[in-house]
Order: sequence, then structure tokens, then C-alpha cells
Amino acid sequence: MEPAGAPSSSDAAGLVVELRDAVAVLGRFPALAGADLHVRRGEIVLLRGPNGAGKTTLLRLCAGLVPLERGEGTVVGCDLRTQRDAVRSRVGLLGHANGLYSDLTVRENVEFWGATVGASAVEIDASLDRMGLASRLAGVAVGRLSAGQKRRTALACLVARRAQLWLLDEPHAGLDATGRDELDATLRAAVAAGATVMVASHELERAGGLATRVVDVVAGQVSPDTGASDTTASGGAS
Amino acid sequence: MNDTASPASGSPASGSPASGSPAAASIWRTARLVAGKDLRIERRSRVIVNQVLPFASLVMVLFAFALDNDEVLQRTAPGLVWLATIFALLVVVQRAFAVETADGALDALRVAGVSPPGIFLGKSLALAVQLLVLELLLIGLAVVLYEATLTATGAVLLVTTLLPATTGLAFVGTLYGGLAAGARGRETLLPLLLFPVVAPVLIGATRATEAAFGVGHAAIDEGWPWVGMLLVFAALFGVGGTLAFGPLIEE
Amino acid sequence: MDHAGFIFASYIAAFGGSAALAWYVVRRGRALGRQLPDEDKPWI
Amino acid sequence: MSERQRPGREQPRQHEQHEQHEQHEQHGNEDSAHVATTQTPLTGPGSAATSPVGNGAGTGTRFTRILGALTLVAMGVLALFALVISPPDVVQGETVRILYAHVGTVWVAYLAFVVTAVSSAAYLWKRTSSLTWDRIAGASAEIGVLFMAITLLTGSLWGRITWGTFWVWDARVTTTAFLFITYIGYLAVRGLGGTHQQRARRSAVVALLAVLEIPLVHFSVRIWRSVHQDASVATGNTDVKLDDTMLFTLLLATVAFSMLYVWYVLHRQRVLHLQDLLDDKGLDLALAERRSEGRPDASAAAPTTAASTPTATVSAASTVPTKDPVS
Repeated sequence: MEPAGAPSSSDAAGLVVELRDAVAVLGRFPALAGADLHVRRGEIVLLRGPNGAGKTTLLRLCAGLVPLERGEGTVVGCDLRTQRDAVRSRVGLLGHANGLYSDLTVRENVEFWGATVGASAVEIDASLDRMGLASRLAGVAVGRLSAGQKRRTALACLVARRAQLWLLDEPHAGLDATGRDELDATLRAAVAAGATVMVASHELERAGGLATRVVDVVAGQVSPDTGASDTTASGGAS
Repeated sequence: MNDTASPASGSPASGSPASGSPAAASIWRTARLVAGKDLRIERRSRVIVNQVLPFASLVMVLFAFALDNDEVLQRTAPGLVWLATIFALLVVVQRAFAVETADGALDALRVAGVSPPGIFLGKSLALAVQLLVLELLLIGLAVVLYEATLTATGAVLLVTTLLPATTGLAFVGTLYGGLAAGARGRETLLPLLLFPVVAPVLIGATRATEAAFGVGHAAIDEGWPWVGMLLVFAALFGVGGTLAFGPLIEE
Repeated sequence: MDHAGFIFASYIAAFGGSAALAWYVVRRGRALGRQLPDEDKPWI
Repeated sequence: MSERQRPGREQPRQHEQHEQHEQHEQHGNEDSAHVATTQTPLTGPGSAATSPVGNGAGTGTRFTRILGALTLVAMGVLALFALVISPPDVVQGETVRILYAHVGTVWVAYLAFVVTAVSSAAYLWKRTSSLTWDRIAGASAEIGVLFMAITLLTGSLWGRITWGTFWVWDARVTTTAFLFITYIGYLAVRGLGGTHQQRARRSAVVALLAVLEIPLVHFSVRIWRSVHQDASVATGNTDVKLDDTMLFTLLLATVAFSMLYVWYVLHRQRVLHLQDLLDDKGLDLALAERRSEGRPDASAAAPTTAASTPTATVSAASTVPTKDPVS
């Protein structure tokens, strides 16, 4: 595989995510039943849909965690079949689980996840600061935090990961008003810096204001809503 | 705002982080990171110290109840030490992977592109350190409870035995623990897979420890060939595990 | 014959076990084969 | 293999197939065996009604039928020679007869595990090559485990007569027992679920790790016994003076059980092939169902509408991932 060469070719088309008739299976259940999705660089795409529609699986597929059973898929320029390792190191996923170690402190968690991609101490501090965790909470064990505080910590870990594609599954859940503002600001900053974001959320009012495009996920398939703010999306890509 | 924008802007341009290349240096960096993380978790939670060490000690006492004979205990002390170690190994391995699966950290490690060989070596290292502490305690207990005797040369042999035996146990524990981590029925699958594999370590380490304790008229010299076998075991499963761990935890 | 019981037990295990396995695989093959068209059976 | 691309052709029929398939999944193999006994395999009228294309052919071919017949004959002749024609041994008397079954099965058992290891390596070597290697590995391990059990049983019966004990801690015996347990673990790993490729990769790696383990077990047990007591117990009074008839019987046993092995692996890997194929077809049906959830009529009132739609047998509400037995 050529992780170095591959992304540039997709950058030309500006496509960060490209799924064609993608099928992904959980056990024997086809959580994704032929999804088509194109996401350009700089977009913030909101995935909307009922429970069990396949939003989570779509995000996990894009993260390289769930294998592509049928169809084609390219994420950040890497093929989802043959270059999953390369995909993984370029995306950041915030799933239902936070991926935190409850016995470690907030700072230690962020340091650990930052260190997996070689983030510096300055970047760690900045990530903590970004999610409002720099002061009092930094030294508290994650196991003692509330659900919302854990979510913030997980977001700070994600910030430290410096991913090209951010995949967020219900990121607003459990966050208070300040946390949501910080999250939105973080995502906008990431996009401004060249990243792309996909968000699955039920909180349409909140996430809808953030998104440049809304996409409906129903029954394991994706039907793009070209209405909302497609112009913004294409503007972001160029 | 500007502070976070700069790291974020750094990433898309810089492309794949260091973890993308399976270079030895990167693997070692990951291994140290993972091992440090695991040991720090243990230092904070003290699960091994507060629960597993008492459990293993209890097993040693139960052996004494079961065998009920001082001479037999003295004769079988080495075997009982290693048997207790292997029971404890099961618990420690399950703990080591419960930490990873409790909140989806194993998934997060995979998404972070952390190299599986690095995870394998790191978790093995942390496991080995914890096992070593456990074994030292059990040997101390054998001296106290079972009247095992240890000379200076015996101690040298014993320490030389502990290192490869512990490393080998840690390698196979991590390997099969990782395989069972995501599986249904992991609690029952793990011993089925693990115990046949650790049999050579049980045999080798027990014989070497017998020589070190001088039980059954075993001479010190009889222990050294077993140390060689333990080394071979550790080396084979170290290499095999490094190669196999990635495919095994892949979903 | 000395130890006839042991000898017969051995052969009952060997032949009986083999026959049971063979019987099982043939029946399973037929049951599954009935659910699939012959194009899906490259050996035919 | 091409089966991944193949499904999708026979949409209308898959509905019924799927239901049968579900039955297997729930009730296991016994149930499918019941179905099989109700009709003759090759020309079953019921099967023609269920599936217009398939004539219900099983996993047999001309070759396996001939091989199967030859195996039956060989087994019959073996029974005759082993139990009647061959003479009792000078030293062991009639007990030597057990050895024919013992040697025949242990040879096949070890052969089976070598084949499993080699096929696993073959699967991993060219990853894109074929699931056939995986199926051969699995089939081979199954019959290997059975024959290993027979070997251990006949061996301990023989040992009880010859040595006065069911079990000796001989290196070969102990290694065989460990091999037996290790491959039971291998079969457990095969049953862990996931996609076919996941199953194949995981079990192939486990099979190769067993190749690392077994020599170490053998080696450690061997020096363990040689240090602490005479290793001769396993070889001391077992001298067998084989005359020509006995030698022939021994050879015949090896050949007969090997033929059975080949026959079984051929059949079993085809059964596994069919099973995988049915899983894939089940996926096609599940995909169709899943897609139909999204249609306006179905999504409006999911449970009732979906149930009345011909293609959807499972209501949309019940198809959440957790419902699936494997997920």
C-alpha cells in the first residue's frame, strides 16, 4: 500500500468519503444495505435517521472498524478493503463508547491517545483547554466523572488525535450547553483547518445549525438531502 | 481557538502519523506507551495487588489443606507455586483485557492505527511485570508455608528461571487473551485455549524450581536445561505472537 | 479370546465413531443440498 | 471463490430457502437430519417443489461414491482380518488386535492435523486465494479430533491390558492428549462467528500457533520423563513380532482409515461450502428486507406493513442488530 501517494489523488477530486453500494454486516444482519455517499473535504455532514437505521455502522465502516462486505469504499484516499490500516490512522471516531480508561485521569487519557499519534505536550494542553478540561477536572480519574464530562474527555482525546476525518456518533448526548458550544466551536475550527466531519445525531436543531449538509440514513441506505445547504458544501470543497 | 487550530491544521498536511509505518522504533514506542498505561492503571486501581495476590495466596493455603502432609508439601512446593501462578495468570489476563473492552478502548486503539505488534509487546510487558511480582510473593509463601529451602546458587537459578518463564507466560496470555477478548463466552474459551499452551512452561519452570529448591535430591545443574527450554518457548511465542496478534484482534 | 470386551469396545468405538460421522455428514449434505440449486455445487 | 458475487439471482425462491435455513440455525443439525430422512436425496419430489432449479443433490459425486464403497469394503475386510484371520501375538495374545484400530486411527489423526496446519498456511499465504483451504482445514480438524478420541480410548484399553494401567505419562501419549484438547479449542474458535473471512483468518492463525505449541509440549514431556523415570515403560514389554498377516492387517487398517479420511474431508468441505453459501443467500434476503424497510409504505407503519409485504418475513422492528444471534 502507498499511504503517502493515495490521498493526493483523492484530494484532486476533493472527496474524503466515497461509498458505492456499500454493504456492512453485523453478525448476519446487514446494518448497511447498499449505501452511497460522497463527502467532500471541508464538509460537516449530519447523518439523520431513526434508531437502527445504520448510522453507527456507517461511521464505523468509515473508520475502518467494520469490514466492507460488498460494494466499494474509499476514505481519505485509502481503499476500505485493502488499506484499512491506513484509513484508521487518518480518521478519528467518537462512538457510543468513549474509549477511556476509567482508572486514569482526564489528562492521562488525553495524553495516552495523543501519544498514539505523537502529539506534543502543547497540543495535549490545547486539546484539554478546547474542551474546558484544563483546570479542575484534568487531574480527576475518569471513573469519577459524570457522563457529560466523560464525553468531553473523549472529545479532547479526539482533538489530540488530529484526524483528517472526524466521525462523531451522537456527540451532543450528555453535554451541557457550554459543552455543546465548545464542541461546535471545535468542529468548526477543525474544518477551518482542513478536516472533514461526519456527525450522527438525533438532535437536529443543534447539529443542523452546524452542518453544511444533511443526509438521511434509512434502512441501511443513504438518501442525500440536496436541499439544506449544498451550496455551502461545494463552497467548502473548492 | 488559535491554539487548537494549529494542531488540527498540522494533521491533514502531515499525512499518516508515525504509526502508519511498522518500523521497529515505532513498535517499541507503542509498546512502551501501552505498557506504561497498563502499569499506571494497575498502580491506580490496585486490582492485582488487592485481589489477585490474595487469591493466589489463598490457593497456596488451599493446596496445603488438600495435600495435608508437610513432606509432600515440601516435595511439591515448586509445582504448586507454578500451578498457582497459572491460575492467577488466567485472572490477570482477563483483567488486562477487561480494561480494554470496558469502554471500547480496544476499538479506539485500532482506530488510532496503533500497531498490533506494539499493543502485543506492550501488554505482554505489563503482564510480565505483574506476574513477576506475583511469582516472587508465591515463592516467598512456599518458603514460609511449605518449608522450601533456597541456597545462594539456587536463588541464581531461580531468578534465571523466572525471567523466561514469566515472559513466555505473558506472551501466550496476551495472545490468547486478545483472541478471546471480543468473543462470546470469553471466560470459558480462554482457559481452554491457554492451559494446553502453558503446559511446557509449567513442566519446565517446575523442574527448574525443584532444582533450585533442591527437592527430591535434584541437583542445581539439572535446572539449567529447563531454563533453555523456557527461553525457546518465550522466543517462539514472542515472535509468533507479534506476527499473529494483529490478525487475531482484527474484526 | 482374552479381553474380548476390551477388544470389541475398541472396534465398536473405531467403526461406530467413523460410521456415525459419515452418516452425519451425508445427511447434512443432503439437507443443505436440497436448499440450493445445482449450479451452486461446483463438484457436480 | 465466486459465491460472494453469485447470490442475488434467485430472489423469488430465497424466501422459502431462508425459512428452512433459519430452522437449521435454531434447531441445529438434528433437525436438518430429520428433513433429510423424509425423502430420497437425488430425486426427492418435495425438493423439486421447494426449489425448481436444484434437484436436491447432496455432496456426493461419482468419485466419492466409488471411494465410499471401496472404504466400506476395506473396513469390512479390515474387521475380518483384525478380529478373525490374523493370528494372536506370541507375547500379547489377542490384545494385539486392538493395535490395528489404534494405529490406523492415530495415523489418520496426525495426518489430519498436518493437513489442517498446511491448509491454514495455504489460506494465509494467498489471502485472496480461497475459503476452500479454510474449509478443508476445518473438515480435517473435525475428523482428526474424532480419531484422536478413538486413539486415546483404544490406547488406554490396550494399556490397561498390557501395562496394567489406563494411562502412562509417555511423551507420545501426552502429546496426543494435548493435541486433542488443542484442536477442540481450534474447533471452538471456528465457531466464534463473524464473516467467513474472519472465521478463516482467526482459525488459521490458531492452527499455526498449535504447530508452535505441540513440539514444545512433546519435547518438554519427553525430557521430563527421561529425567525422572525410565522412559522404557512405554516401550518395554510391547515387542510385537509381526508376521506377514499381521503386517498386512496393520497396513490395511492404515489404508482403510485413510480412505475414510479422504472421503470425509471431501464431503465435509462441500457441506461447509453449502453452509457458507446459504449464509450468503441469507444475507441477500436480509438485504432485501432491510431495503424494504426504507420504502415509504413500510416506514409509515413499519411492523404491520412489513409483515404483509411478501419479501419481508421479519418485521422492521425486530431487525435491530441485537436481535441477531451472531452479532
